[in-house]
Amino acid sequence: MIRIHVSPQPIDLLGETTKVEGGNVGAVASFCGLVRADDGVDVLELEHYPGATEAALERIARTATQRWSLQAATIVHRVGPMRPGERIVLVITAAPHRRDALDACAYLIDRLKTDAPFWKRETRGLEARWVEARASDTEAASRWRADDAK
Amino acid sequence: MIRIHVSPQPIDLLGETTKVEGGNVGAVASFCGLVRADDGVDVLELEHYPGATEAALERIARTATQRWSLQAATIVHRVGPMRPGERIVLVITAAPHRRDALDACAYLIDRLKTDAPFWKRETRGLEARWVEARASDTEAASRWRADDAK
Amino acid sequence: MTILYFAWVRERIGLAEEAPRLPDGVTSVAELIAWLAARGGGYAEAFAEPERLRAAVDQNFVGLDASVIGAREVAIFPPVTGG
Amino acid sequence: MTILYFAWVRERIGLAEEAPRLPDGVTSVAELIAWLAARGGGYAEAFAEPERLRAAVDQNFVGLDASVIGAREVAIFPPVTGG
Repeated sequence: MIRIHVSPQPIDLLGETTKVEGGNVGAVASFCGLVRADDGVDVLELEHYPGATEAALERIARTATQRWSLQAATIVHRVGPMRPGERIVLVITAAPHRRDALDACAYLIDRLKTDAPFWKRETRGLEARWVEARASDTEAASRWRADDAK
Repeated sequence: MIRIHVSPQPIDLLGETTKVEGGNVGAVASFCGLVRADDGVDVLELEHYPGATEAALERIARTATQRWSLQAATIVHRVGPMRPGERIVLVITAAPHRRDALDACAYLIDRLKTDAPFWKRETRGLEARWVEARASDTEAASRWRADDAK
Repeated sequence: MTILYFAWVRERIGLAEEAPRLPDGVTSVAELIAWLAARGGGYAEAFAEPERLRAAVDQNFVGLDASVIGAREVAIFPPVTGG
Repeated sequence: MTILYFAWVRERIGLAEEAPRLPDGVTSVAELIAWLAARGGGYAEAFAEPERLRAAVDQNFVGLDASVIGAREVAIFPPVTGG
């Protein structure tokens, strides 16, 4: 069961988690990214590519379900303006066993960082700047590709 | 910030998660183990060693905060009887960056499985049996010890 | 063909999308970018460093050498920074 | 010295804890287990396979060769299965 949701609404952590807990699920892993409050950011704005973003997230989730034994893979991403402390992204995996849930959860967030069209703009006071892509994200994602090739 | 909680009460996933989300947290990883509904279990009962269990969990969490850059490590474990679909254990890590949160989360649950005194008893119909320790759990935990030795 | 711009590419150009008539010589994303950059102003500014650009053709991520012949939608944008 | 039993060790013995007077020869966990097993009945059953037992002395996990001299609390139990 794959669920992809991109929306300007706040992320409903409990609702999304209980959605995957039914059936014979034994392990639920999740990762949530939040707007950090420590570096003077007043507003973080997320832009996306409607249609293509959802399709990219769907591809990432589908690949995870082929690679690990999963009962559910959820990717929820917020777009639009948000404040420090608010949730930007939530990925959840559910599986019979914990290793599948944990590894697939790390995979989803690593791949999302490099393979899904989202762009962040930070506003500090009157100054806005677009966040630069990080080499460490490309590295983290390529770790999984190296595994694929084995 | 370390939080250890062992109790017969149902696990409050949202409450535990929001507890760690404040401050300058950028990444929250969590793992939740549930009573699987697929193998005919009617009741799962968890026994623990009061005092020693909490101390063992505290040690595991403290080691994680020394090894990774964490802002919070939470371990909540339910004890007593529970039903299929209910949450047995919840571990949560919060960090500025995702790799620390994800790796520490996997560490906490792997170590908990072998290093904390809990015992599971499954009841199916009229028959009750104590769950046997799994070699794969010892393997998963020793993976981290091998890393420690490096 | 619709051309979409995102993030600072969109901001510098001042447009989210447009559907210009392309000259025959434009067959790849790179040629499309060069042709747009030649308009000057915000286009020249947005496309000054092609190595900082990424693209999608009909919503598939592609290299800048990919063909745009027959494409209905081409998107040009910076490296992604979501999550 | 208080001795605690957990899980199937507790069930077979039929006691969660007791504070017996130990003979002088009992200095290690293994010797304590052998002495208890010699009582027969549920003790013999619980301690039939010492390799299936784990122990803690004053709440620290130890091997069965660990000393119990001066210990206030010794716990005997099966391998743990939490989480």
